Amino acid sequence: MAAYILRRFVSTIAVMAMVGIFIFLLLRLAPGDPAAMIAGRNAAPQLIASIREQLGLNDPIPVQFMRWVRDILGGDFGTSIFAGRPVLELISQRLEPTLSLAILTMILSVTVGVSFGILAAWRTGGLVDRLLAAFSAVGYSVPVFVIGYFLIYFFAIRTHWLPVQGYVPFNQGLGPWFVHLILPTVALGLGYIAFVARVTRASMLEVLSEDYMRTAAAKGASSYAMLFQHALKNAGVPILTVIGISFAYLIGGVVLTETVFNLPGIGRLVVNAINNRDYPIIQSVLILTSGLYVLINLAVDLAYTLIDPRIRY
Amino acid sequence: MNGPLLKVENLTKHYPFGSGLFKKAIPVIRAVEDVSFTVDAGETLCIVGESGCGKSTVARLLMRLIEPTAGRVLIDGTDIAGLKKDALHAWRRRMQMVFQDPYSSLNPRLTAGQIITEPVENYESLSRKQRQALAADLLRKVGMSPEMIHRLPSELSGGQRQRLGIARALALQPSLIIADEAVSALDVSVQAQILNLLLDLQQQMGIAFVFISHDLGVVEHIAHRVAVMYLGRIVELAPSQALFAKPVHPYTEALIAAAPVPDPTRVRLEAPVEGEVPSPINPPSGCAFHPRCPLAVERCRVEAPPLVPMADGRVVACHVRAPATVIPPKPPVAANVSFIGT
Amino acid sequence: MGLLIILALAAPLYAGDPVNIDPFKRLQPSSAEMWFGSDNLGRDVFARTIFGARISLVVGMLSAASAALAGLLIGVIAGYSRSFDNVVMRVMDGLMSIPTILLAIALISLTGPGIGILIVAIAIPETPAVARLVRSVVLGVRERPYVEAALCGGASLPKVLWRHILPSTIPALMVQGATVCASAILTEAGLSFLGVGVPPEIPSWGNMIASSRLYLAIAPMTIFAPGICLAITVLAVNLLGDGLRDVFDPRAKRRR
Amino acid sequence: MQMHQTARNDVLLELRDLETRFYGEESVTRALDGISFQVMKGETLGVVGESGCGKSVTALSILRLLPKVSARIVGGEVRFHGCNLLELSDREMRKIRGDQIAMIFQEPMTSLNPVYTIGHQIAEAVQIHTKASRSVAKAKAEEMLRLVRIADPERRVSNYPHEMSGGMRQRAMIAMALACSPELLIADEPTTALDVTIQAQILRLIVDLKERTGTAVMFITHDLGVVAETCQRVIVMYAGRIVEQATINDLFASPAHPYTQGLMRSMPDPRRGRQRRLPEIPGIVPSLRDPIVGCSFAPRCPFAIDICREKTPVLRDVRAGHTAACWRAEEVMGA
Repeated sequence: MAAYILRRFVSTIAVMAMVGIFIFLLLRLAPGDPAAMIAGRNAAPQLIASIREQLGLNDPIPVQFMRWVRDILGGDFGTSIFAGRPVLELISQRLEPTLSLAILTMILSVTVGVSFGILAAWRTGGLVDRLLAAFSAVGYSVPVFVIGYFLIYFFAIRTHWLPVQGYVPFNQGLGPWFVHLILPTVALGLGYIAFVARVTRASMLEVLSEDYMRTAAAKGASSYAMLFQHALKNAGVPILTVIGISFAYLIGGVVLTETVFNLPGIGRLVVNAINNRDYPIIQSVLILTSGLYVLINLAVDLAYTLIDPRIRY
Repeated sequence: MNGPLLKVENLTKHYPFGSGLFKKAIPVIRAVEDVSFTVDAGETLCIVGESGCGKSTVARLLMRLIEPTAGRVLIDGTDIAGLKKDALHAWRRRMQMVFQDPYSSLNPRLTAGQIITEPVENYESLSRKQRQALAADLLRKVGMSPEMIHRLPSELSGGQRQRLGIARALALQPSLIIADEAVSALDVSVQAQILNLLLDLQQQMGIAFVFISHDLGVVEHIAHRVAVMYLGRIVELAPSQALFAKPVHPYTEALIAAAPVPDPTRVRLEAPVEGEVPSPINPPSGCAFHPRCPLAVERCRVEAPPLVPMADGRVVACHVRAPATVIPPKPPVAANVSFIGT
Repeated sequence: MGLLIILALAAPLYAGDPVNIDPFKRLQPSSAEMWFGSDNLGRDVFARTIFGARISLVVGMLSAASAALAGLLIGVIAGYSRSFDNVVMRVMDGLMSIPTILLAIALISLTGPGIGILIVAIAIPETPAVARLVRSVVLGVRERPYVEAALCGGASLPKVLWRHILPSTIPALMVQGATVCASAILTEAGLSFLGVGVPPEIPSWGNMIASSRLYLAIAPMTIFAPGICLAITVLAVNLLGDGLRDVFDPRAKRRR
Repeated sequence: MQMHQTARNDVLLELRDLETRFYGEESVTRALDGISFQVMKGETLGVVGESGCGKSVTALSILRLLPKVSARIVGGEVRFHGCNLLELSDREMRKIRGDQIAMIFQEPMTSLNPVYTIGHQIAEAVQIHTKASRSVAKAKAEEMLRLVRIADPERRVSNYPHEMSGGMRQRAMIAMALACSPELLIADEPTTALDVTIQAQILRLIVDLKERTGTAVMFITHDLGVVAETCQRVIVMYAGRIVEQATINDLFASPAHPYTQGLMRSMPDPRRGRQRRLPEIPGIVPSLRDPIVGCSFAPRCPFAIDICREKTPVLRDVRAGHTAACWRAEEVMGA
């Protein structure tokens, strides 16, 4: 058990190292002078030179890399070129809306998606199953910004039931906070619900066809016990895995959703950074999201050991 | 050609087990431990044993599908265990394999004709006509109609598929065929057809077989000599008739007693051995069979018994039943074993 | 799907001019002249939507093809070579940990917008999924007895790869290719929507939606038309993928 | 149903003309084509046949455990204590399963739920059918493990399936099946996946437990050797039909159906000489997708005459307690 956890930690670190090298090289190996790129077209040579200096681009690559890694481990993600403030500070200011959206979406899609998936698997070919097939086909195909505008048009502009856009911080009241997040969560969640439901259905079906399900039936177990005690616990591992892996997919959606609903989150920060060519911000967000992703997947792997006694090494 | 066709000396295979994250001693699975035997031209040697005894690993080692940890495999006196890829390529023709599962051992995307002629095309290029003729000829040899040439494996029955597998092995005209549980997945009536085919081929072409099986009924039927394996080692190797008439090693005895006999009038002995086969990761000390053995004495716990030759031409590894009267001067065991079968 | 491609290819024949600016006809509702009305610069939304299909399909298919090819190559080698496997699959894990859209943004923000870089930027993040899939198929197949049998028959490793292993990856690859294509079209639209995809002067669905954002209340058609087309296209590609799966793996039909 | 007459109240289970079909994409498989037989209280009945003959489908049909989507029982009756199981509601059927009729399966490795302990899974069977408390059920689980001779049952109850060997898992399956003292135990190839020495132990165990508990056993296997060692009466199945039915000694002494005879002769037997060609049954099993006219074995049968290809033979007495579905059974027995 301890060896398993340790191994997972080691491979986590390996993955993070790969991400680090990749992101670092991305900046260095991109065609053209990154400093010139950052400075923008028609920039004065002095500006480019000063950016070069600021980024330490004149040192040999390995030196640059070591310094970069040291800085990041020390919590220094660099300084925003446009705002002139530490990137980490900018990011932490924008964290709340993003986290709120991500967590609400996760809760919505896991609860709805998993229950949908179980129902569909229970009665294959039944009404719920066919509804799910149709729903997931749509949920997979309609991009979040299209759903978003539809929702805004029908639920905000035409009916005025919900606010069109914007965000109210959590500490200004739970109600307004929640009301502003309903549409974004639903918009982002639809595709995700479809995804989770499909995965749940597939792994439940897999488990339901296992020999031990027949054993349970031969014991006289009820449908409820079969589904929720015997099947769900076994199907849990693949479901968890996929939810963990799809976290990156969720973050991608968050960026788009924040733009549609004008939420002042990290997604907006990135989009503004693109327009301002503020590369340190983009780079830091990349590192942080992939770090978060890796951590979540580590947590998922560790959670397996609670579900499945076979995972020992 | 003098001497045995195939001579196996001290063949050993250890698998590392688990990952050695820290440089502890990496545990190994002792899949095959110091196995030696010979096979003469036209002879059938059967290797029997229960799951995990290493019999299938021996087959894979012989074919060089896996690399041995130690030991030699000699065909006509040439050691193929040490050969490089190119040299091995030439020797592969001499020895072919038939697999257990007639379903997964045939590529589902290729036709019967393609499957059975592929080995030949690895050695020489064939014209369309030659290929057709070869395929038809091979199909006929295994008792199938040449019309089957364009069939896919999914369109054939289990027995027909196994015939294809045999035809593929025959394509290179080998002198030795290794059959790894080749009839175990088949129904009794089909099994009889395949066994007959193998016997016919042996008679007509003088092919030698290393026949690996857990089914004692089948083994008794086709073997000239039988090697019994337990936890990676040969515990008894004897001419078939002698072995079944009077097993010497207590494990052989237990194995024969345990096999169900289709005769309701036979008086059943009490359950022959208790317990189950221990793990090859951490095998028992001394004689690996001692925890289950009714005859075990103190010495069995401590010291692994050597294979000792007996008067009737068999070798047995048992302190009780075959005590080493003279301390053997550590000859390569195979030297004692090379006798002609019945 | 075929219909979509034909419609897109034939666009110049029947659709109006997608870039002609007519300041007198801004934000008009649907009419016989302009089926979907006009946008904020008075451009024909119908024409722009049809032309947008070309960009989406081209970018989607090219990135899917590149990702599939790269993934196939990496996956097959990783499936067969242990040392390569360890290193490359860690890199693939790393790539998978970065959200597709963010990675594409980062790539594009370094080089500036353009169709070529867009295709590369979309293909790179899609590659690991393909590589993983191909690798798992290869790992599964190489353990099959028929591969061992081929080796016993004296076949060389390249021959085994070519004749026995590669063909078995094709079905999964094609199904995955459709999925990647759908996701590439979505990513392209998303990037364009964020203003980092297709250069704004070229009509693309993402661009259209982005430039019409402010006029949602007045002229919803300017957003809905490209949005619905986008959804239908992606749906068609996804259904194609499902269809392929049914063809290649009849067993999965019951499951899906 | 011209069976050897037995007192009606000794009959535990009676199948009458059971027909089960599987529905595929474009074909219908007649897996069971009119199966009728009886299981007496406390007897061990063997059901033998090669793969695809319908022996497992028979077992699953009795317990109504067939896959709902693809299989349906289209005719016949399954009378347990005279009551037709096919007419029960799902709820009533669940009360029978595991309590009065229990079943063990071929694959001990996959037939136990990997995420629950052995003890939990045995206790679950107890708790479904009795009002036993958790601790009583746990104690029962331990007692059952002791009954099936698993060493160290106190410790083993809290083992997960993957921590046990194949033989031990099959013992645990048996413990689970017998936990509610069923009147009928259906054992579907319970030793096929096991090694010979372990098989011998499990067979011994089943025979011993049957004698101690008086449970009737329906023993499904492809292995005539296993049947010979365990059963009192045997049914031989071929292509979804019963071809012969007899006591164990009668069957082996004088098989009355050419298929049974062919099956026995095609088994290697050193008494008939080694390294000799075995008498084969030529040809292959017919597809059950097309309706079979006449005797389903006729195309492979050395005794077949015109009538065999035209009219389906029914089971008839060839002597007391021995029935066969063959037009020429008498000649077969003499051959």
